[in-house]
Amino acid sequence: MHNLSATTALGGTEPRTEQRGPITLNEEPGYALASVAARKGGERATVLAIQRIIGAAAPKPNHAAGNTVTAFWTGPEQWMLEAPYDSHETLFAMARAEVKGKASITEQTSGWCRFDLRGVGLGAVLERLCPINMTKFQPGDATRTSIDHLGCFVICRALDHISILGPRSSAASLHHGLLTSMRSAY
Amino acid sequence: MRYSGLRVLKEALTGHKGWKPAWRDVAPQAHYDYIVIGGGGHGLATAYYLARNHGAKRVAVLEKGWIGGGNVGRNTTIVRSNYLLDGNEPFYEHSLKLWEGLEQDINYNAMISQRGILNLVHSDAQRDAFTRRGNAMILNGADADLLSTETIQKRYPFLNVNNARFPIKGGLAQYRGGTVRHDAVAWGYARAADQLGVDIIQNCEVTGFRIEGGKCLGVETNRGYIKGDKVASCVAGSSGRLMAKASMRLPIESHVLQAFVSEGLKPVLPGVITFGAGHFYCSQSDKGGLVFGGDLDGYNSYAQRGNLPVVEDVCEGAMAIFPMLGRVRLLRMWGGIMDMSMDGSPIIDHTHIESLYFNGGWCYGGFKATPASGWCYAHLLATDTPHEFATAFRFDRFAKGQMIDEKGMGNNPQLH
Amino acid sequence: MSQINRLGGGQIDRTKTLDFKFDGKSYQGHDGDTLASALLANNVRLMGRSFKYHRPRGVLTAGSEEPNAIMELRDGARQEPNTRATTAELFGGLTAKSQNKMGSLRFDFMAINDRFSNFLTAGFYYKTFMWPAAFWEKVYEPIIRKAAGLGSISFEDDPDDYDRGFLHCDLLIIGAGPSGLAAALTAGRAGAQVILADEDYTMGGRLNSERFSLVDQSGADWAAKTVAELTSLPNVRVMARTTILGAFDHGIYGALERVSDHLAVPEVGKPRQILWRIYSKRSLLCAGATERPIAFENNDRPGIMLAGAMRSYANRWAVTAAHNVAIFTNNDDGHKTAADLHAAGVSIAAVVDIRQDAPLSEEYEVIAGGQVVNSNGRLGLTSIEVSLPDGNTRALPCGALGMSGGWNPNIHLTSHHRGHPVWNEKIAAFCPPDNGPAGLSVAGAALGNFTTAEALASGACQANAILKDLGIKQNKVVLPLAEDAPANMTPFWYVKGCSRAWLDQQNDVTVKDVKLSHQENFISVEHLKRYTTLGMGTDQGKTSNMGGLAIMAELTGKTIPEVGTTIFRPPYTPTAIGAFAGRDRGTDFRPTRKTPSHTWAEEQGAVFVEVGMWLRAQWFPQAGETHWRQSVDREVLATRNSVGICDVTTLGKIDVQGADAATFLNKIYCNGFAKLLVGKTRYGLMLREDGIAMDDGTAARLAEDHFVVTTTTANAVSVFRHMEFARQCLWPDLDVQLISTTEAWAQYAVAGPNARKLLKKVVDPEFDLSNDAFSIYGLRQYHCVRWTKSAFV
Amino acid sequence: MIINHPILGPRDSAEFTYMGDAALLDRPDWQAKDALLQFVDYGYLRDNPAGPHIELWYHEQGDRSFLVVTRDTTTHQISSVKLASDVARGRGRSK
Repeated sequence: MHNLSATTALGGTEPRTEQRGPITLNEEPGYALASVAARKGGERATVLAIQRIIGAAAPKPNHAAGNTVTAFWTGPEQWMLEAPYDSHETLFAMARAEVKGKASITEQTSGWCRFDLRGVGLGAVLERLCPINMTKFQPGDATRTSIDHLGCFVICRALDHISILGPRSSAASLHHGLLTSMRSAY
Repeated sequence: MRYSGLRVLKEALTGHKGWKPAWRDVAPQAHYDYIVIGGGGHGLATAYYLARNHGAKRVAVLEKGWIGGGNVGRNTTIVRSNYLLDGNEPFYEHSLKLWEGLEQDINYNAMISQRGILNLVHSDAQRDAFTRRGNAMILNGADADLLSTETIQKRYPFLNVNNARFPIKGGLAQYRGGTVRHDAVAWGYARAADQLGVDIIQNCEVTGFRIEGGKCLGVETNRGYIKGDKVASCVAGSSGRLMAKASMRLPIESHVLQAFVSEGLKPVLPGVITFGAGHFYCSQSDKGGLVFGGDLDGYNSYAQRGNLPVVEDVCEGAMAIFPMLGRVRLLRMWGGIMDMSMDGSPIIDHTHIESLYFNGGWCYGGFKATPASGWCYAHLLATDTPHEFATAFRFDRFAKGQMIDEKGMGNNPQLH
Repeated sequence: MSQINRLGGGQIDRTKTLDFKFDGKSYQGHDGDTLASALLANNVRLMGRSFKYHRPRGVLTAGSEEPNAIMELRDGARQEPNTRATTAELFGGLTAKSQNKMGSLRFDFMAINDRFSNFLTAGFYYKTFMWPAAFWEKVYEPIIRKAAGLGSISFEDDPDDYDRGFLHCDLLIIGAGPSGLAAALTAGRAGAQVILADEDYTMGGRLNSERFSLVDQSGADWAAKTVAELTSLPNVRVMARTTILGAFDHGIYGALERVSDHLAVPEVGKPRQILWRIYSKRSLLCAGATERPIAFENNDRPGIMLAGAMRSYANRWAVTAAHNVAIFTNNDDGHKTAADLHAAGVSIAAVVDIRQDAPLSEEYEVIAGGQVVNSNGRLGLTSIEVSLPDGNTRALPCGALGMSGGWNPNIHLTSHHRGHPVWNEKIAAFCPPDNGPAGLSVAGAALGNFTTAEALASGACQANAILKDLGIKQNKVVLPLAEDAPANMTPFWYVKGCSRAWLDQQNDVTVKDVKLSHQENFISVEHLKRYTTLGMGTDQGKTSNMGGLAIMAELTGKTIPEVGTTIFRPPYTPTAIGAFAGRDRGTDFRPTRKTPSHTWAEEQGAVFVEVGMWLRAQWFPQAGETHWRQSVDREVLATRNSVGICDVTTLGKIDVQGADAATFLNKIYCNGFAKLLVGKTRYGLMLREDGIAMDDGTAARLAEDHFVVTTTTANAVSVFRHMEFARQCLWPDLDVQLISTTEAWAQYAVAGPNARKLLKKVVDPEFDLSNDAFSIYGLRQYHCVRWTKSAFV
Repeated sequence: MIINHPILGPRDSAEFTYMGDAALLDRPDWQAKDALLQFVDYGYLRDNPAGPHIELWYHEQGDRSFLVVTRDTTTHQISSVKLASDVARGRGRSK
């Protein structure tokens, strides 16, 4: 039963890495995800629970926050939690325990594939992908938008580091789109 | 004055002095038997068939701008009768038959060109649906032919059959389908109607209806009150605006549909081709431009212009099946107002107001319907009974659950 | 030297000589040339044939408004029909072919049409070809279609890539002539986020085409210096080779950047062109103006061109169309061309000015009060006939004629939202409407400010007004002193008495056609356009429409503004379909969704079917099976008799939680869910508001306040949308939270008599799969696996 | 088009799905005596104004909010954007 081997969203056993000009693209499979949605009347408690989980104030709309465990805003009274899988395999259970019934938690690990772009000059890549105003996209900003017909979360970790989370089933299409933009820009 | 090759020859040799106005510009009279509101294709056809089929004498067509300035002047010129449902198919087949004899009937070359229409298939489910539709067409006396991928590849070698996100798995052809020179339809009907005594009045905008005791007596216009024994609305995308003046709410939303034309090219496409996995269809005009379109922009609009996302979507469809068109340039884009009905099918019916009639809800299929729409509307106006091919196009079909929903989308006008 | 029409000076790089071919013949030009300037330099005046009569055509303009010099550029799969030679940048190895001809360009058999032009008047085809009825498709139409059209395509797949992108700015400046540059300096130095776009490869607009200086430097030098400063500002994005093609809603503009069109082949990985969607807070149209021709008999011969274009060729590209040139003008600007050409060593046959009080010259003859009434020369101009004020006619030999009928502001984008242009009597031209696109201002010649000084000032002034609106501190830029000569002009549209005088040179619409249109009651400008095809060519009437309107005004006894004008629609210049499609083509047309077992299924040779973007394994053919029924029958029997598995991950899965989850499901399904036991699954049917079935699936109750709902694959998105509508719009106070888990959970159906046996093999023994513990519609969760049992697959 | 999302700020309308007349918020009571008539009206008749139109947009590629947008159908100018759940509550919708 447990004799299973993990594959990444792109179908390999090792994450993919690509380089073009100053930009690196990494497949980042090692993250646990869980969504949090406040229940009616549980909004305040949910925000506090998220604060306890991520060690920072729950992010406001268009933002992400946290350190090891991070959260980004996904909708009114809704967030996504994200943490390294190796240390936080049970992120879902942990969150569920923390919100004490004041929020609905849903396991989302592997539901989203994650690609990270690193390097100076990410704007030129991103402006070929989505309508985010890159001159104003700062560390801590996070938003959901459409990239090549796919609804994706885009998170600015640092000026030279952006994560893109897309639907897992379309990982190959998304990866191809990101690579195409890198080639077009550099 | 009859048009003919001989006449062209004679005029050419005598300095073209003999050509007369294609239709007279007349001022409105005080009273007509029939007032048709809207000088588009359907309105002009209605007036023509009122005079031709029913001997109507005092007929006026009121047009707020210039005739043929609505959707008949800006569409993708396709004619076909490839419908599935019984409420629709006989009507559109009647229309196609009228197209086939139209030029001789109205003595005007509208360049009806039956070079065929091909609907491409990209999945087994779609093939099943098109098989069913083809059978329905044949049962209603239309022509239909289900083509294999191999036949398509042979006939249209430039189609992207395999190297595609949605490979082509067949197609449904209607060889009698094709295109028509759209402006000429308006002008031809106008000229023919004019010759039968119909008054075509341009720059005459209806500003209100005179309704007393539940009966419509006539229309107020920017050129004064005009009395009409029967008043017939035929204004397509402006239906909502106009009928609101009679305090009517309609099962219609007005949406914008964009269409596109490329620069002129030497012959590329032999007929009309539609892409089944996206929103794109294309033909080539006699002048050489590729005429193409796709989906609605998808929001209510009377602005007669659209936005970039749909332009891109349509061109994506173009490149998906015709990657050879990459370097062909799009010359011009425009938007028309579509009277999108709640089931995607039209209405030709009385209103609840006596002597006031309605023709509309053509969605984006109105052009091909022009002759039959005029024919059946004229029949309704003259006889007060629906024409046999238009009995399903009633207002009450929604309340009675007798929708004619070809796409099965329900009451989502933007999805029909 | 082969470039016999090359003059001195100019802004070309003579150190770089480029070889190119036109109609198979080799020529040379220089870096900085357009195809048109290089052809003119080589004394090639004949560049094409007209649409209907196949009349010989030469270059008329020096820009994107060109109706005549349109060609098939490049070879093979990159063949590009209807390309304007006037905007095609010359590169080494460029090949171009003339088009719309039968035989050679010089001896085009279709030119026979010109002999029959009397029969082929506007709309003749509506009146004939109707008998016998069957002949239209079989005989007439194929002949017409073959003759119609302009360029041809290769029928090969376009080998180049296209890309799309998104840009944001406070201010988009459209056009980098004097007004655009002044505006960009003003806003750029003030710190606003500025995008400055120009369709040309060298910014500066008319500054590059004129001889006058801005204080101590040439216009071109000032433009280059200004562009260099703007490029150095981090808040300014300078985009050359970029055409703003349309004004869309809410400050969104479409822009086409030609990344690689000046290269033989795009660099590896680079697109040929990029379609940018620009989000601007404000925009400023600085698109300049287009000169108008004057209609006279046979005014369409190669060598007859716009006077301002002649000046551009001379001053920017150091080229003249001929060494003996005449000018026909109704305004002072035409005289400038004569002066510049004369200064460049070109002989001026005469300046024919319709005005009695035309300014005279000591250097060359000016015929005041004269009119050019005809021209001669079979494949190119050899002489013109001029009517003199005294009534006599005089022949003037010349190889080129510059026409100047005044200038029309380039207001196209201002009417993209269907605003109707406003007539300006002073310049006898249509100016921007009051109801143009919200947020779009206009400056410079596009507003009718025709002098350089006016253009500079109006650019800076408009930019400051916009800065003020945006709450950005204004900035006073010191602008150089520039020429400020008034553009004296007497409106003059066509020479009386002419008939075959061309208005639309591409479509062969003549003064006579407008008269016929009027005679037949096609009087509305829209009818005029549609009936005669005036302005419907690849140039969309940029140089031709005004003449037609003026003649119609005269025929109807109305003023031009009473006659009105047709309005412009996007795109500003024709734009490649490939560019609009971007990278969404071929197998990248749409994203692909793959199930977790996709790789395995591929290895098993599965045949896939497309459902809602998913690729689903449909059946698995085995050796020897030749028909799908064989494979499917085998699989069905195996399942019937033993066990089968199916990857049903594609089914939509929606997590429904909250205190009111059951109430919510009760409302959206026909079936009741309030009483469903925890640990049980129930089939559900969902209806539309009109009572027709919308979707079906199952809902499993994981806890009192927690359900998982499945949907059909195709409806996953629309069902989720419908549920969100119900949650937010119909019952906003229900405690329900929805989230899609379609992607997060793999899902397999296990069916057949041995299903339980199979499960036992993969599940640890402590999980009780007995019928009692795991009954029909039962549900169990185990580690990260949920098991449901249902009779519905 | 740009829709100024009350929470997220200006967003391209391409991220949204248009859901029609906001009168769809006023779903009739299915237990009313004349429910059938009301549902015919609700389902099939529209004001379809040439001018300000109050309509629903769903931020499908964004935060999944339903918005009530007032947009002029003759100019496309948008004069107001609100969260549909707030509007629905304001119109008396609750559970």
